[in-house]
Amino acid sequence: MTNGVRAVDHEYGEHDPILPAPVDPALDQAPIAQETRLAMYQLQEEIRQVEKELHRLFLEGLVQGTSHLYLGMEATATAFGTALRPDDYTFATYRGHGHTLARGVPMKGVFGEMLGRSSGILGGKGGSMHLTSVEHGMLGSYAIIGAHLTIANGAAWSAKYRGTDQVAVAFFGDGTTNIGAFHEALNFAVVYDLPVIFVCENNLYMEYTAIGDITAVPNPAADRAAAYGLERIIVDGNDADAVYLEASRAIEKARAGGGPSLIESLTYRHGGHSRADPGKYRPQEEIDAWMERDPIATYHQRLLRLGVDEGTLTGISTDVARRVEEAVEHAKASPRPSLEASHTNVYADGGARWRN
Amino acid sequence: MTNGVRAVDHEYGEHDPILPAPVDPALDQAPIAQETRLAMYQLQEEIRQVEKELHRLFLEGLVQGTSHLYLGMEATATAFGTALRPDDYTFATYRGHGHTLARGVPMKGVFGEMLGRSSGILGGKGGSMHLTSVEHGMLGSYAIIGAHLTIANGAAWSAKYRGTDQVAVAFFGDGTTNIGAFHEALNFAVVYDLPVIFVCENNLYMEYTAIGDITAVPNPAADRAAAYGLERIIVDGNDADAVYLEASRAIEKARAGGGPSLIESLTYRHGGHSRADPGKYRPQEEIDAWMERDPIATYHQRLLRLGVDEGTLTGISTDVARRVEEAVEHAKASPRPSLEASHTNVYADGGARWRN
Amino acid sequence: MAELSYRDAVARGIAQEMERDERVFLIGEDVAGAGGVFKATVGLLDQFGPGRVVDTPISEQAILGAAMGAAMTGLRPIAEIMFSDFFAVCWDIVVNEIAKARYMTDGQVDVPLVIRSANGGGARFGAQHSQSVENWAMAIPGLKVVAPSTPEDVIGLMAASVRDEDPVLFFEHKTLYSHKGEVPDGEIVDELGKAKVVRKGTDATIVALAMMVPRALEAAERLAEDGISAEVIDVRSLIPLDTATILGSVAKTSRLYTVEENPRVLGWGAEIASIVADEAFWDLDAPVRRITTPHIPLPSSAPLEDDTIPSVERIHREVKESMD
Amino acid sequence: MAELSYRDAVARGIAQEMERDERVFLIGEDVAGAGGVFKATVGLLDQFGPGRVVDTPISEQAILGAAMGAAMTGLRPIAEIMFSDFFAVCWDIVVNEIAKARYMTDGQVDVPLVIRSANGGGARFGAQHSQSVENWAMAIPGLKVVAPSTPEDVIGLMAASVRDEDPVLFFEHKTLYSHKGEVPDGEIVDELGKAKVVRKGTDATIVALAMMVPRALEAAERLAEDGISAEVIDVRSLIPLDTATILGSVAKTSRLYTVEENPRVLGWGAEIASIVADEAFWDLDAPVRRITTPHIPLPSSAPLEDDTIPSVERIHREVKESMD
Ligand SMILES: Cc1ncc(C[n+]2csc(CCOP(=O)(O)OP(=O)(O)O)c2C)c(N)n1
Ligand SMILES: Cc1ncc(C[n+]2csc(CCOP(=O)(O)OP(=O)(O)O)c2C)c(N)n1
Ligand SMILES: [Mg+2]
Ligand SMILES: [Mg+2]
Repeated sequence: MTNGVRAVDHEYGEHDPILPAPVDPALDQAPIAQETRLAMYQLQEEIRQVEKELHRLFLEGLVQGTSHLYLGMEATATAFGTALRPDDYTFATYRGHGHTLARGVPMKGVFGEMLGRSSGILGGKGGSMHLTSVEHGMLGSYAIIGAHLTIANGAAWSAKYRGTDQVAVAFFGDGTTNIGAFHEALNFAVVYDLPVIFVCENNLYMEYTAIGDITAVPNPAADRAAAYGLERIIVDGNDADAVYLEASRAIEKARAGGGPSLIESLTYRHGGHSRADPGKYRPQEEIDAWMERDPIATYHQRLLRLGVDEGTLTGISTDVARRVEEAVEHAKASPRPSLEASHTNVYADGGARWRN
Repeated sequence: MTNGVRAVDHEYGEHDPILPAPVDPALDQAPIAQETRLAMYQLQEEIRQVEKELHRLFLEGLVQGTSHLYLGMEATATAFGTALRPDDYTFATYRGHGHTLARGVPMKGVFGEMLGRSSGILGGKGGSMHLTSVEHGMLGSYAIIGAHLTIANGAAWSAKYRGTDQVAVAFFGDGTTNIGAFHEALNFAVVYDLPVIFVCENNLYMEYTAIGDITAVPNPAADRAAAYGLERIIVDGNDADAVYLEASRAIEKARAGGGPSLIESLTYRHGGHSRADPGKYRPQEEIDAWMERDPIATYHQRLLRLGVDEGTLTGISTDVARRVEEAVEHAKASPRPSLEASHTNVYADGGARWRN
Repeated sequence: MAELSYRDAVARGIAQEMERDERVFLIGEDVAGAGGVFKATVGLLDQFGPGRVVDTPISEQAILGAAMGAAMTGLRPIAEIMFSDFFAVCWDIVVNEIAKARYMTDGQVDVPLVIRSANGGGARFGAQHSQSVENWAMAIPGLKVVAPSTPEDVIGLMAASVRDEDPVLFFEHKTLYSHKGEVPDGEIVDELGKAKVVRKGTDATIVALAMMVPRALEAAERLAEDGISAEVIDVRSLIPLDTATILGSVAKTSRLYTVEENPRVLGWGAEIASIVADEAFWDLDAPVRRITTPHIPLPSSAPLEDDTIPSVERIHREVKESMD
Repeated sequence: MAELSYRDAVARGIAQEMERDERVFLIGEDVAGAGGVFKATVGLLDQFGPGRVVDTPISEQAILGAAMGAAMTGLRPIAEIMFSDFFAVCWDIVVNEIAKARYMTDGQVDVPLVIRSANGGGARFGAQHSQSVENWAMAIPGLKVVAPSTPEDVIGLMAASVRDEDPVLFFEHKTLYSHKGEVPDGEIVDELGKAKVVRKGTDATIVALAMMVPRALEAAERLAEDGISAEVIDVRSLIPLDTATILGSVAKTSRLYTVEENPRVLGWGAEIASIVADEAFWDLDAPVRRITTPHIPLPSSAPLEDDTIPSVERIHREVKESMD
């Protein structure tokens, strides 16, 4: 016998750090309207503050189960949410609070759900990992890796079949690129030329494992694009403007019948994978560099450079904070679901009857 | 509503024909020993004649269930079977008669199995789609698309873990490249640098659909190699020498610790997908061109050019025909399995007991 | 009235629904150009065109995911999983996504789709192409599960399934495809959740599904010759399950036999047996007897396969012996 | 004797076997460096090195396929599927390949491996991370299925599973991970296929599994206060199933209650109920009563989840009411 089979030669957690790219100075000149930029600033603040508040509520024992925060990654959901049309479709993962808010889903329903209240957008039945609001085009958060890429295809199929020009966007992580459903979904989308956009939010880690340690190629999405005849696209996921430009291009292409895109958005999470994880398997140098390149700080600076005054930005933050507080109070004051709720909506008749 | 969603603009079966490459004249000079070549000639004849005989037996009603013939594709299994070492591992599909014979599994057991007799190598329990002979390194034929690529990884893992220099080879079709397990298996093999060779026998069709109609790239395996950091390899699958050279190179590499390879072997089936299919969805021009480039005819001509006399080759064929006949007679004379056989070998204690 | 094969009934049932509702489309491997590997969808491509009858890559997860996404956004997909054994490669989409979406979203999401699949043994296809997996589906809350035994039921239950707002797994029996039956002309629409008493009797109730139904009927004929009057019920729909019809029959006959192709352990008969043994406890004159395929994978050789799946002889023998 | 958590017992059980047999290795997502998402494999990487304790990509099919191929060629893999819900993404490898290989090859192929997985509800994880899917596995011929309820059993049954020549699905209960129990020092090796009478009684038999065992025990204590003497059996191993112990107990008590986390329809209790209602027909004083999670996906909100999974109160109430 040997010493077995191993993937890498370094010790766990001692891989080379992957550092963020510097901010692209040209983006200051990107053709994005000031009001769009202010809206993106506000949305990023909203996501940031909601996630921080959820973390606090978790520490207080008010948020149960698991939750996967989007802290540090706000730019991607924000830019797409802003570039999409209200009737477009979003499919997200268990790390989907940001994507949900980015479609305009009210905070109250989100907090209600996180606290397991009847005011939750899922009546307390779905929880953190399944946020959905059909009326906002938020077609769901999915907690089993890979599946929703194939489901997003179906929404895009439907748009094409019905002859609308809606598009579907599926967000997922770097780790997700190694599961079979990823491959099936990508090939399928290209074969039928579907108006769907696959957005890999590469935060460099699957749960607690560096993506490079368990992936055959350095860029888990972009290096696979050619396998589906797709363009290789990598974008700075910590810069909302960079993502917005790429998102707009892909959305426009899909809407015009130009078929699917695969976009790799490079980003980083501030904390661990889920609420319980301190994220210790990441080189400190890497953490520091990415914290430095925080998307909101980056954006804040750009807006100042573009002449927005500090007061406006502070005003936005304060307003968001007030709305967050209101939403939390609303959730806390909401009743728990009645026990009958467990037995509703299994079937389309509203109930759970499987026999007569 | 529109006219729905379609993959291609042409009518079913009216795609452009894909024609075989001409024989590479340089292969006459390939450094392959004459006896190896004669062995490959014999093996191809063996596979061809066994398959033809099975087809006859099917028409007589003696072979039941389904069967997927390897007619026209003999060169690939032959070359690999010849290049492998006896302790290496083969994993094949439901189209695995040829790969089984190529590992030296005796015809008698194969015919016995096909006729559902107790003399079958699986005692009549497995049938055409599951031929296996562990003692010959033939670790199985698998009838659910994709799975065995992941299982072959395991055998390669085991070789590496045990510190042997065995290699594992998995054969599969073009259609198989679109299922999730393909993707998982390839990435996995590269991550752990496993001594495994993935051989895509691209016969241009999944069951009744042209592979180009439902695949995002023209070369279903080779165009995906880069997605796993692998070399792009396409070989003339209707020339045993071409395959032999590529097989030897990949096997040597794997044995030396150089990791996995993905090889696309271009070939064509003479008949339909399975016994019931006339194969009408294929352009006549395409069929004609490939029949012309039959691997055995090709090889026959090469051997003549290399100075082997016709009589030697006829002798080989006649000898094979005699052994086929003997094996068929043996199978016909073998008893059907006793009914108790159904209840054996579910569990390792030899039986089927699941309770006391 | 016309005689129609079960196979042709599938195509007719689908065509009936596709004509009625342009949101309905058919998707699967080789369902279009080739008309299906069991030839159960022949003619649909010509009638409805390649945008509504669609060949796919070998990507079962992608097929069902697409069907789900389309159903969520206003269409009515019929997806084919060629052999029901292949549900195992896309089980996640079925059980974790399709079955649970409505519940997890508290009713926001509708998933009205039908997944058809060729189920069952008898064709000497071996362990990976012969399974009866309706019990896998029955165990999953949120799914409906149907398995017709006659051409008329194929059409009527197909229509009911397509029109249902819930996801329906529609199990066609691969060795019934060649069976023929009389089928009325015109539109046929049946109802999910209704079992059918296909033979009246007073001494014993035999509950069967799919290919086991004709076998149970023939066994009942033989039992009649032995002086035993057997009532035969075709379950047709495992979810919703028509326990009223079954319990009603047992109340009369006091004896229940389930005949199933599922391997023994947790075959659907276990659920029916557990319900009847509970709710008809005081009615039963004898234990519920489950006649099943033994708990083994299916062998391919003809004599072995024939010996494992419940046969007319075995049904007859087991009922008769236990009634003696 | 030492007090050990169920979580730590998993690591100790694996370590015991890895020390004994160098063919044993552990493979799964985040099992090595992170010590498992439930921290049930902490320390193993340090002890055995990265060649025998191996982190993988998110590729469940590739993980189990690799485990199978390794088992076929002389190794003894322990593979982790992080949450048992994820079996759905690799079910093909489990049911069509691992379970059937020996049979289809008429005994040529051995597949001695263990697949561990965190199963069950109670952690507010919602419908896709809380399922109890031991019934899915129980229905598949060729698999063995184990679900320990105590730290000692975790170690002993892990050893028995690793040493078994057949593939074993080993269900760890995710809300039992923090439970503690006394565990003897030294090697512990148990046996598959043996249920345990964990409480003696004379009036009723309660059969439970995994997290339902401590709840059944507590309910039995309360029943004792009501003057009802309940015998509690920990099934431990669904396949092989120790029907002798269950039937023996029912012969004494004449009443059977099964307590299961599976959604109602075709939960494992259905099989046991059908066996007992058949083979102990004349022993039973009342119908077998199945206490189950209703046939619904699991909700995430605490009060809803608590109301659906059988609780001590519900077990107590249902037994008591039916005995009145
Ligand atoms: C099929 C499946 N396998 C494993 C998991 C457990 N799991 C949840 S999140 C996660 C990591 C995902 O990593 P990535 O795709 O990079 O997304 P991120 O969490 O970084 O956003 C894993 C392994 C799962 N939910 N589904
Ligand atoms: C998961 C799965 N889906 C579908 C099938 C049905 N099927 C059997 S062979 C086949 C075509 C395979 O095509 P390819 O991989 O090109 O191999 P070939 O038959 O041409 O050798 C299909 C779709 C299957 N066996 N397994
Ligand atoms: Mg990630
Ligand atoms: Mg092919």
